[in-house]
Amino acid sequence: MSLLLDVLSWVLLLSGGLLSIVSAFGVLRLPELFQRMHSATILDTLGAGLVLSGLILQAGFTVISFKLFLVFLLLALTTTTAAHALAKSALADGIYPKGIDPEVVRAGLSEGLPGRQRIATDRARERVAPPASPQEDPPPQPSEEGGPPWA
Amino acid sequence: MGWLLEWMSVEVALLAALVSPLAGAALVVALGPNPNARDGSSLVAGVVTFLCVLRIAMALQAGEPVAMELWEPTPGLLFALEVEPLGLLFALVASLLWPITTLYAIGYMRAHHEEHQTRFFAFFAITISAVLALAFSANLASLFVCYEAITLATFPLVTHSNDRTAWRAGRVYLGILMGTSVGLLLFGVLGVHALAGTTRFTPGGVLAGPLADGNVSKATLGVLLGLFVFGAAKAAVMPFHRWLPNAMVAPTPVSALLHAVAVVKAGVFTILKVVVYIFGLDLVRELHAHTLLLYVAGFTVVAASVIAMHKDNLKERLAYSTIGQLSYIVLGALLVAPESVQGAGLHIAAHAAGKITLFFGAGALLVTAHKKYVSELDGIGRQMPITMACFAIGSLSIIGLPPTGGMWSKLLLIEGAYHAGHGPVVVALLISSLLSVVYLLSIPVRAFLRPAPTAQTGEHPHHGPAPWTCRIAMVLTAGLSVWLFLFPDFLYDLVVRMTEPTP
Amino acid sequence: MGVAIDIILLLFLLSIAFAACVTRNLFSAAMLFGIFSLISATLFVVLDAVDVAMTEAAVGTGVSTILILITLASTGYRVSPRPAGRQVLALAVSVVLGATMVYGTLDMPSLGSPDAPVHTHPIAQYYTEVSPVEMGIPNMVTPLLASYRGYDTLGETAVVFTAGIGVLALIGRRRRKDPLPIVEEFREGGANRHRVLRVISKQLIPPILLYACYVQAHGDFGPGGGFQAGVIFASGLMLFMLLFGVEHARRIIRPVVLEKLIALGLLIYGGVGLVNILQGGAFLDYRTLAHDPQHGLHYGILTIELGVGITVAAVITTIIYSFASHLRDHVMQRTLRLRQGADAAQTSPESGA
Amino acid sequence: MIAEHAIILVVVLPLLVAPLCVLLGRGTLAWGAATLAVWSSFGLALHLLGRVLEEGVLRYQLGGWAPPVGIEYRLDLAGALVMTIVTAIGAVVLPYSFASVRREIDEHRHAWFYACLLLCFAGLLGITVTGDAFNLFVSLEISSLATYVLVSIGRDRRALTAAFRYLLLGTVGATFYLIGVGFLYQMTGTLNMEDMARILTEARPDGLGPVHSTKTVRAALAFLTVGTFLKIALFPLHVWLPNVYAYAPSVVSAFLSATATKVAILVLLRVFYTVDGKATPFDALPIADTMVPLAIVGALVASFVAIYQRDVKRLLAYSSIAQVGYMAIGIGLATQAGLAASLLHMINHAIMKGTLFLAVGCIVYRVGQTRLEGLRGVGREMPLTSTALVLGGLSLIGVPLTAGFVSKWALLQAVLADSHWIVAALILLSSLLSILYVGQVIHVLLLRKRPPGAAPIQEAPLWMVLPTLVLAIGNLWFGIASDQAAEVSRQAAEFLIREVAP
Repeated sequence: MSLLLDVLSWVLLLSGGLLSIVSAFGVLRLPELFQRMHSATILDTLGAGLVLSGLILQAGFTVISFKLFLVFLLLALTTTTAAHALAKSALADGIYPKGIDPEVVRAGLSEGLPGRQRIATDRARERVAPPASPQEDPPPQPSEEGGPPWA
Repeated sequence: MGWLLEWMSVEVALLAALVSPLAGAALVVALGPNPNARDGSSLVAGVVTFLCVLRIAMALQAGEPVAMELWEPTPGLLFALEVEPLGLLFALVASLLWPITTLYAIGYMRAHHEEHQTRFFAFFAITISAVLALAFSANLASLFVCYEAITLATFPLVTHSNDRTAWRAGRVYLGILMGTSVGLLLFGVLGVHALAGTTRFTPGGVLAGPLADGNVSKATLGVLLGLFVFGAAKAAVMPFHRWLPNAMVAPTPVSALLHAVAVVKAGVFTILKVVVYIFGLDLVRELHAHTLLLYVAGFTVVAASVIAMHKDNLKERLAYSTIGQLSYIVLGALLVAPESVQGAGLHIAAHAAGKITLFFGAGALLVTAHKKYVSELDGIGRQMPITMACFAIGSLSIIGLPPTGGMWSKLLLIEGAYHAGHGPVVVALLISSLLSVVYLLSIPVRAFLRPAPTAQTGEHPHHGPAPWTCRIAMVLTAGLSVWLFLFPDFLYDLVVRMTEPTP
Repeated sequence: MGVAIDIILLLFLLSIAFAACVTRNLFSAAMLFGIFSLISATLFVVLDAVDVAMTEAAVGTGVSTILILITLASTGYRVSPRPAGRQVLALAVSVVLGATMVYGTLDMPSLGSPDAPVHTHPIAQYYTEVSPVEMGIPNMVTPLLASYRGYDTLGETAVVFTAGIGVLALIGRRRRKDPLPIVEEFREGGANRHRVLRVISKQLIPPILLYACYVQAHGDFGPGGGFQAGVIFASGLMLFMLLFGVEHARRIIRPVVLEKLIALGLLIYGGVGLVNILQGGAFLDYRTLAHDPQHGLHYGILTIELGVGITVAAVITTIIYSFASHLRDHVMQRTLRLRQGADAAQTSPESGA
Repeated sequence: MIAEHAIILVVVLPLLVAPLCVLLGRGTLAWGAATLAVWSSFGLALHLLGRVLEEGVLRYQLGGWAPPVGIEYRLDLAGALVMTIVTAIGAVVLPYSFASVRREIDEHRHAWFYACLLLCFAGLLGITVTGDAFNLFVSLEISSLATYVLVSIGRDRRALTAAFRYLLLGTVGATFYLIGVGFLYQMTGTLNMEDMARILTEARPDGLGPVHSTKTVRAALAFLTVGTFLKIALFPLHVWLPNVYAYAPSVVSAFLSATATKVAILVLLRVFYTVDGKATPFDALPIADTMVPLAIVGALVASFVAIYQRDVKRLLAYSSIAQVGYMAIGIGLATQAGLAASLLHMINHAIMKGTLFLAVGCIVYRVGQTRLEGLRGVGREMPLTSTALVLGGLSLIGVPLTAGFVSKWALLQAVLADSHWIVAALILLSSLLSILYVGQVIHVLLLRKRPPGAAPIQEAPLWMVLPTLVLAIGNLWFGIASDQAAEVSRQAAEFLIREVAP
């Protein structure tokens, strides 16, 4: 039994480690943001999950396992949320996944957003296709570089 | 005078001589609202001070050592007093002339309707206290402190009239005197302390030892001597003489006592003390630098006389005359012959009596006849005979003719120069005397012998004689000049003792 | 193995520092600083200084990164290159500095050497052997920090206090009688548009605060204590502020209360010392607090840790509030200004901002 | 009980009244509390000075732990001297601050201001009294941090950049100090200064000569020295100082100029004599050879620059750099006379710079600015203030019968005793320059006429003028009756030097 658990846990640990290495390569090698994020989030959730499960098996039914489980829970919650936020701000900044028509994304984004966000997307649109004549743009650009969300 | 001996001990007298002018100043401030009481107290303080100095003089005659240590803020900066003949001579002159000048000032200031008379008399008294402390200083360090105190205390007097010229003069005054004293004199004082380990005035000097030990070269000592001669800019050796003509904007009593007697003499006194008691006559004689400095002083003598001839403003003419006469004393010190040093000491007294008379005369002319310029004085002697007579006596004293004390001192100086083998200096002294005949004696001659201007050019309005206090003061100082001619023995004894090694 | 980890971490630190120097984008630099702190914290853990690591992680990675970002938001992210002459001077100074430090390490005992003076000095022995018996506290760091060198800790608390007061004095808002008109979009804060973020993060705040209380109380037995607890507590509040906006956060804990808490914490600490004097002991001699000296020590340490915790938490929260409010006013005024300009230029208010 | 604990109460009282000020919240109440605290510190400091003179070094074990396990407070004469300076200046400045702060600082910041003033005060005192190298750093941080706030709390926007620059350089200085202490800790295993000094002279465990000859200790000393040089604003590390003193509120300028650099110099003395004393740092490192030339060049350059300043406070700030140079010369001589002269000049400079900045503060109160051309003739209408200004200025020049003269005299003597003729000449040259810049201020204030149509000016309020005059009279008092101060500084120097002698 213990041998079986041991083998299982090592399999989990090794596969988690392997996955981590692969996704690290992915982050380095993949061409654009969303693909890199894809690679990184796999590391965050699946990679970490595998390693943690392996460790839980190693620890057995103890308080340590419980703590490890909590860590897993925390990771699962925070990394996904962080990835979500990252992707969303990338879109808001006018960076779109390759091969997807920007207009579709924009249309989806603009709907139901409060005014300020809409302004930001409008600006992003302008940046993709700059207006014909440079207007007398006010020097300090509000919220262009992603004004602080908490303000 | 025996009561004076019994009445106070010499230590008390020494302190009282310094404190009573300060007390006088305090009284003056306290009694400010009542002019008569105020001026009276100033006068009384002057008399008391003189009596104290007299008491000290009697003690010194009797051979009592008069010395006192006050306090030592940092090691090497010892405030101490010690009376020796030269200092006593200086103190006697200053303290005797102070009450006389006060008497004169009372008349002058009131006649001139000066403002801030309380301030004037208070700072006057403070200056006198500092001068006496300087005269009695036992070492160079405390002498330096007093020297600076004099500069600061006279500053409000120079700027008394509080107008633009006065302040400009004040700036020059403070700039030159402070600059040279901090930059040169202080360095010299510290140098002496570093070389000799002490700054105490010692008969025979303190620097011969380090030279013999090989701690210091003659060239360095020469530089040191130069630091003192130029650093004591109160002696007005060219090129640091400009403050003195500028200071003439002060009220005449200030010019009379301070810028003819007390302050300027503090400068030459410093040089004399340094030459006699720090370097020692024998050492100075060996330094090559002293010849060089001698020529600077000699040049000052002649140049100042020449400039004085061209000045129409009476007080400025007197100021340049003072510059010349001060350099006589510096010359006397640097000639390092015993006679010349004695002559220099004596000249402090003789020039004081003569020059103060001249300034009194100039002041009297100003307040009574409102004349500032020599060219306006034709025939004025008939209206102000006493003033102009005293002026004539003062002139004789400065020139060095009998029957005045100036004759003795100048004789000694020339004798010393001759003995020391400095022919050019003798010539310079003679030329300067001749020039002074021209620029000084011409004034009473003009006043008495030339006719008064005619009606077209503007008759002298009838203004009468000078205020009576002024006249008394003038007669006293002119009398002093004559007295110095008749009875120079007492002062001569003092200056002789200075150059003789004490047993 | 340990050495390899050390070397790898140090290499990381070096390259991150270099990158932070080179980059022209201040946003990246800020992020790099955060990573730098995180790796430092890891390094501290490797060096068995867990208490320090905790503080470093919370302050370096969390609080200060946020502060830098807030600052950048009101200044801009780009940096213009400096004149080359100055860089040469700075480089020269750095080289001399580095050379001196390397020179200094030449005669230094090697890391962890048991012969090092740090270990052979009698006080090291005292701290490791006498102290646990004397104090009855298993975590060696806590008595050192709170009792043997408790006065230093009082000083450090005073430093934190000063920092808080300083920020208040410099950018703390006057309690205005006429507040700025609030732009409509700012009323709800930014969180409405990030529903996922908001929902998830909200769940995290109570555990964080709970954990802070645990760290505060647990200092005697494990890594932790007032500094760490205060920082963690403040991070929780900071998260709340990030999610719901500073206006909302200011309504939950009023700045005035925070200001008084800052002072209260330091007073608690110093008050313990004064009580000790009144009880007849030396300043900060907790043994006078109870009949049994060991009990006294425990009471004393707990109380002063509480004081430290209060001051640290309040100061960090105050700093973040102040910065955020400052930025908020800044952005709002700018928006208002721009909008007025746009209104004047165009009829449609929608297209201008 | 108070006598027993005086040595700690003197620091802790202001330190704890600072949060109290924040709790009280109102400016007036905070001022009252701060004044009480500072005055009681002053009383305690005088008491301590008396006891140190009688009994020698005072010790106090914090937390009841015997050093080197715990932190030790250890007050020697040099510390007591600086402590008395700091508390005395504080006691003078606080009554003054009431009116001045109301004029110069926004009302809602008053409580914070007094809290920071007390923290700075407590930090400076902590440095004077501590016997622990790390505790010194903590105190240094408290005072520095509070200083940055104090400087920038006024309404002058320029103070912000000045304070920021000071913050950068001050932090570098403090970090250098910390690195130095860290190195020393590596080599000694202790933080107690006396313990350090003892171990530094012992043989190394590996048998390679004494500990103080190691490269680590040398590097540590270099770091400590340079870090402290930054704090005392020794040329060329002085760049932070002029703007800080120029743009800070008047009270802060006066307090800092009179105390902060003095305490930093004490840190230098602690490094040179208390920590590394027995190993005589002057032999190990070329300290004298670098310090004296730097100091003298600093004195000259700063005096020269001061002449061209058009702002009174900046002018005084540059003069402070020059004066710090004088003190550094005395220390760099590494003789007892030089050290005593430095300590004496520390006292006197505190008094004169305090006077000058307070007097300028009075003028700022009425005129609202410090540019020279705006101050024409102002002195005539503020007679008491200008009296104080003139007295302080004369003292700064070093005119006899003022405090400045006595210490300059002592310094020159110490310099000449080692026959550094050129140094002495250069010091005098710098004094001459000081005549120029002080004269310039006095000239503008007193001799120039007010521009036509300028509004009439009153004398500053009594509560500002009185403290200023008290310090101004101090200039005279310490110039005429300076034997006590000189004696104390001589003894303090003797004590520090004796620590060096085995």
